[in-house]
Amino acid sequence: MTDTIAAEKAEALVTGKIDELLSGYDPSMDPQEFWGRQYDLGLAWVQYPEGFGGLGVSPKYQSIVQRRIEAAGAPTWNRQINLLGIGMGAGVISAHGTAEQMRKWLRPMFTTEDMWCQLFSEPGAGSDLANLSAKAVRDGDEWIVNGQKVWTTLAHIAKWGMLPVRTDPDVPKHKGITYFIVDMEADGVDVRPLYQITGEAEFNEVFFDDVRIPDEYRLDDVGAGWRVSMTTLMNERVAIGSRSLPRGSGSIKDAIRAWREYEHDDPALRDELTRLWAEWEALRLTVERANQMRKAGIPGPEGSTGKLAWADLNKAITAFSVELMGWDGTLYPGGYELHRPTEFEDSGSPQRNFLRARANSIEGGTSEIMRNILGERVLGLPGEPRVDKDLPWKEVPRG
Amino acid sequence: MTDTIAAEKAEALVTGKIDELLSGYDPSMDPQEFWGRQYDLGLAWVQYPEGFGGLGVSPKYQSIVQRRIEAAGAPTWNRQINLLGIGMGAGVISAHGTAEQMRKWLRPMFTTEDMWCQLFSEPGAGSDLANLSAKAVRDGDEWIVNGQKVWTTLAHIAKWGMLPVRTDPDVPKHKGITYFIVDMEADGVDVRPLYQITGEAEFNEVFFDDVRIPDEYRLDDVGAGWRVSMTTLMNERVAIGSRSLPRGSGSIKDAIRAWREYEHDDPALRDELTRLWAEWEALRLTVERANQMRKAGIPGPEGSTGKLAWADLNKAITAFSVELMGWDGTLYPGGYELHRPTEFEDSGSPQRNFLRARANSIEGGTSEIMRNILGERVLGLPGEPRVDKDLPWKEVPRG
Amino acid sequence: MADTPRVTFALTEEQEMLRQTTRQFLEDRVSPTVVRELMETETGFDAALWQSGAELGWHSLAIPEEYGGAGYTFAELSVVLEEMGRALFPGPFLSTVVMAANAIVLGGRDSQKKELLPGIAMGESMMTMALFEGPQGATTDDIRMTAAQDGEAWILDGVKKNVLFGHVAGTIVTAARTPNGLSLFLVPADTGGLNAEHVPTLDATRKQANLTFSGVRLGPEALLGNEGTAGPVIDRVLRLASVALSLEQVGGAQWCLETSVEHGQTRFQFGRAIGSFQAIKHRLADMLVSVEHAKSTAYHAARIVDDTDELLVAAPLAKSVCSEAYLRAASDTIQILGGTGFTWEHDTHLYLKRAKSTSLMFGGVRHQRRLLAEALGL
Amino acid sequence: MADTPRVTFALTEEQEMLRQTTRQFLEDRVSPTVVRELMETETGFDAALWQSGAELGWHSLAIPEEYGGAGYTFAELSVVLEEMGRALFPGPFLSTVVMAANAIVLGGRDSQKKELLPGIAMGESMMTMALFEGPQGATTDDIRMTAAQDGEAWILDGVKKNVLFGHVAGTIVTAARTPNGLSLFLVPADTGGLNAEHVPTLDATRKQANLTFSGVRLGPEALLGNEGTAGPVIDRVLRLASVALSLEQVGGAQWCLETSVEHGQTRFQFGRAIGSFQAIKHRLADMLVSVEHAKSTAYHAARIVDDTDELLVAAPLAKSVCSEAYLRAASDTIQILGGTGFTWEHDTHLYLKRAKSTSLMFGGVRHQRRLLAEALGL
Repeated sequence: MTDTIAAEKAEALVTGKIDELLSGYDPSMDPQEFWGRQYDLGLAWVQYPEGFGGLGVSPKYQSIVQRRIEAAGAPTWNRQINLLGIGMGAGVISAHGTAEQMRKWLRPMFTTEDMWCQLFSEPGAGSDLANLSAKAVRDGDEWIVNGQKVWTTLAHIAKWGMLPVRTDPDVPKHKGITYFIVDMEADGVDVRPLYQITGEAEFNEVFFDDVRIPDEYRLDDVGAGWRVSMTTLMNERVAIGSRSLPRGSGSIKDAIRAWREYEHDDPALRDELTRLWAEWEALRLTVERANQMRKAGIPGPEGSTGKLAWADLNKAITAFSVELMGWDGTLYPGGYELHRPTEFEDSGSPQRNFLRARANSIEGGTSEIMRNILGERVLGLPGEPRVDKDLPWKEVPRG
Repeated sequence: MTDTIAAEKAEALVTGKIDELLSGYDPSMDPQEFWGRQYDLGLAWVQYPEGFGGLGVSPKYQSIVQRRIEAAGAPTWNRQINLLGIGMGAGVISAHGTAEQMRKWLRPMFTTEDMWCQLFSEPGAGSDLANLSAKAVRDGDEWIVNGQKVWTTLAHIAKWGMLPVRTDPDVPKHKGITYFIVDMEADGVDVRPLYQITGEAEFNEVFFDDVRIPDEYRLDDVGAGWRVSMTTLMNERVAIGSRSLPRGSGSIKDAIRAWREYEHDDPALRDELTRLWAEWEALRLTVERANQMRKAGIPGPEGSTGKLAWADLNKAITAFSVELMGWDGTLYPGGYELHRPTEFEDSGSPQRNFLRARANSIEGGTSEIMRNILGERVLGLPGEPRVDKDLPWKEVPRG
Repeated sequence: MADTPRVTFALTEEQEMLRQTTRQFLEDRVSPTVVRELMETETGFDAALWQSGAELGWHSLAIPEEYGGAGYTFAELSVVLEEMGRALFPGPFLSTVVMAANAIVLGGRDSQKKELLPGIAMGESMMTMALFEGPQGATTDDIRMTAAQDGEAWILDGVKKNVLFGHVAGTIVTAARTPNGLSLFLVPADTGGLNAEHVPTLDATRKQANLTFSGVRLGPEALLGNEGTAGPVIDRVLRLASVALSLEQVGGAQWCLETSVEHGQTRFQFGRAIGSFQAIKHRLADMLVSVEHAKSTAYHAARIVDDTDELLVAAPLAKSVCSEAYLRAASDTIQILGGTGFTWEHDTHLYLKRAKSTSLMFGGVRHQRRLLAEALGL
Repeated sequence: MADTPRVTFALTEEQEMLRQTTRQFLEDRVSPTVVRELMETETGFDAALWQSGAELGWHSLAIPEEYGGAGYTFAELSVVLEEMGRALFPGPFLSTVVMAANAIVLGGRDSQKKELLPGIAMGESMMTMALFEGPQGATTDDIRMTAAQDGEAWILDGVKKNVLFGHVAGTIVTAARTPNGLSLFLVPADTGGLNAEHVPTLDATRKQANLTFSGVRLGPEALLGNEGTAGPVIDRVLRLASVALSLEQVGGAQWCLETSVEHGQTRFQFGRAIGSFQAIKHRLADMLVSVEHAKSTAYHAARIVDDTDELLVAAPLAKSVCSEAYLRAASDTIQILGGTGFTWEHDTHLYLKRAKSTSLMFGGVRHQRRLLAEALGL
């Protein structure tokens, strides 16, 4: 009974704020201004406390906010623009940051005034994220950072970076990491494009040369950085695995377009196309089922399989699309041009998509790591014997 | 020059013996008698010493023996009848046995008077062969054996069994094993059929209850059993992986027969049939290439891939043959009858072959173990960290 | 293509309860020992068990209330079918409750429905459909048998093959071509000239018979509904049967996954639980993905059966995806269990045989994909 | 089917020496840096390198002695092709030495052979064949361009697409339909009305052009051999090109295998060399199997090219098996190398692009299997 009343009250509160937001909306308004108002009204993340972009109510009401704003034709694409901030950074800061930190970073993140990037990967670490070598040494109220990060999306336009570094090499690898927020415009930060096999540089290498970070930019305790990083990664993988799409969209659409454009009618090719369509639809239905179950509060294994299945399937479908093109698939219209896009490029020619998809089973957790996670966390299988678990980080073999 | 002369001499020796053997051959002769003469003339295994079925010459001359005997229409199928003896046992006895032991066991093995079986697998050990639990305790000039073996082909008609058992549980598992030859008719040996998913019992469970084995039936030293077992297994895997077949024979023949019999013409099915044909032919050519290279003395990786590739492919092809049968594939003509064949049943209905093939990737080394072997011994990749390597056997976790 | 219909995947409280009671009943009453005992018989069912299932309401679930049913939907029936697949339930449930009952509901005259459906709902009737005459039978085009007219009577001659529980069913719904097209006939098992011969099956838990019709003479009342109208009825029944098999396959595949996982957790080799080896762990992760995908397609199909257009997509989608998932799960389970999984004694082979034979029934995976491609206009 | 011809797989001493000198030369002269430099150019070859190859005898290997060649067989050429595939050799070798040279050997008049083959053997000529007009071009049936007769002259109009190094070749051997059937024409690159336009390629190490023929007027001497006899010549050249690509694929796949294995041995994660993880180790074991199978089919095909019947089986067999093996090896190498393998800087992507584009040339794997099925009578 009390629950119902509380729920009615919460919904009324949210609805009232939405009315207020939308009543002041005007199509000529600068989107950043709109998002600022949305934040100030507590409609950025309704579950956050008041004063931090929220109203302190259940997160389920966020979907009402979203729906109403979309229906009103007001801007909703700040999440796309600042994916690493809004999609990952906000959750980490709210879970591990102080009130002061939340106040400093959340609003300009939500309005997209400040772009964010994530500085996890290192050339020497790969899937073994906890094996990172970039280090910070304390110097009074500051930390001095040295080292290299890699595969950093949008680093060249980001204002802030999420940066786990090693602060104690004498303890086991998971225990000697501390998590900072770094000002990407600080002295000693050098961002260089990292060209990939498509010729694009979606990613960057970031070099830190005696970069100073004030201690107040540290998130959570010294040595707590691995736990903070895990919060970040979980957000990322769920995000990749739970994109809900309409039937026949995504890469299978390209394949069907190629099938029609090239006027194929070979039944062996049709069988393969249909097999891929069926697998893709099964994935889509699984994501849909997982999202429904998650919302209903009864999440099951179906919520964890999306990333792995999507990666393998997207690779197969994009490869098949090029196969359907015959000789045309041996071309690369426009040629390879080394360039640095400023937004996510979602798609291009089938050949480009084929190449780009090769990374799907690497980025955001390799398929090998995903299978370990499914096997161990979902199915409850035992882990492998670990040779690096209890050794001080500096004594673990690496190469 | 000397080599050439020695070779000419050896060849003349072998040829002379063959002439002698065949000049005395008569189609009405009992095959066992013929094989006895072949043995006594040193033509059983030409590379073995004189007096033990050989002539002490290079093993390459054995192929001349084989060819000539075949051409004369004389019996050559003793190897098939007594595969585990002639194919595996002889090599082990000649490598690890005493002259006395060779004298006792080789001749009746070659003539098929004494059938042999191999008692390696145990229910608790699986792929971890060295983890065996059947034990032997010394009692004066005898050993007393207790324990259970499983997956023993032809145990119910064998006279002798190759039996590695644990004689010291206090040392690491590979070091506490001793290898015996056991009289399968001895008191306390109980052979029971092990029915498999086809209803046949090609295999047996063998129980040892205070079985006494004289110490003179021990092969090689106490504690040397693992090394002796490895000799046996290598012989087995090379044998499985190097069967040279004519094009289009084996399981693909059944698939093509089903394709024709059911008058299929669906191009998607044809593509799959052709894909399987191509894979099978690639395997066949690889076996042929490996055999040629082995004969030429320049063996390469192609000689090690046969068992793994064959297992997976035979499974796929037999499954596809049943698919081609449609509703007929849902039948099992004659039904399942639990029975105990006395020879290897090479094939039956496509449905039976489909079921039987499921074991291909388990028997004679699982595909997982074969991939480890290819990865580590052929490609030179490092082994996994081992938790059981240095522990006394009795302290290794098992279940 | 039109917008995809959205379905609700979560079970209602009532459905969840049905799932629990069904599983409990099957665990209590249909142990592997019972399955194996029935497998050894020629009839392959147990009358008491059959009656108990009906008393639990399984048979009546999807039969309209006006004909003695409970008036639920295929979604409820699907819960039972999945659990039956998990338990390898033996008996003519598919042929009676999914196939014959729906043929009567869809094609029968009201009088026929009144006469026949209550008996099915109460568990008094065992039925089947005799459709195909050759090994590739999968669509109405494959039906060739003709029924000749003799005054008011119909004369049937021919052989129907692979009839599920055809030697056990009391009434056979068979298909034949008549002057006006494809028609269905209700044939009591004791009709003169009808002979049923049991044929041994790969999956011995689901029996089959070949039925020989030698001048079988039937009165006009034997015609199900109107002459020449059976095509769409059979089409739909075949799709419902495909969806039903998909649900069974999901239940069986889930058993395989659980059995393999448990083995991976408890079987030790080289001093470690074998599930700690990536070779096993990753295979199981892939099996999980494929079983979850199979579930999504089967659950989706079970919830849209009344949307005729969407069923054209959803049924072959489910049958092709679930067949492949089950085959792979069963085959991989044998591999993970090693020698044990290859023994007659262990239950895995029963699942493998079920997987293989259900994948072939009513058209194999490539046939299903052909249907799917047609529905998608590819 | 007749008995399968047996081939000898082991290299002769001479062939082994050729392999060693070829590899050494390519390692010295065709480093990845060189490949990348040429990749950035529009012509994609290096004249000095081309000449050096000819001096090593590569170009003359399979050309008959009477026409200035060395008179060896395809088996010797195959050794060079495999090494070229390993090194991603850039330049019109396939189009000149495998395709155009063989078209002339097989289809040319003696005078044409005498005129043209010595130049190829000595490395003076770069040639190509312009066969197909559309993306699915794979057999002679796909050739539609016609040549009109004008007195003694032939007039060619149309567009030939995907011509390998078509903007670089000095002479183009093109195919057109004439009143008496399919014919081949020798067209000097500077012929009036012929225009070559470079088109950027997925695999930038192998250039292509589209050739536009606008009223190209050729004298009777341009006809290769006799009018209307080109069908079997083109068929055979296509098969030889398929076998040549198979050998290249084997060389590239072997590079991928070695690169992955080395990475597995030297890259450490979680305190272990990653090749000690079964996920990597087993993938590499499977790669080994598939590369060894590919080798067997390519080596076999290279040794039986003169057996016309067997080539009908062996060429599509090799092309389908080697294409799949190379694609898989290259794709898996990226996976095993992780992020590194996805960078422009690492060489793996050059192999991936080669794998993908060679798999498509002259018909993809399903086309190859269709050819194979035909040859086998399936």
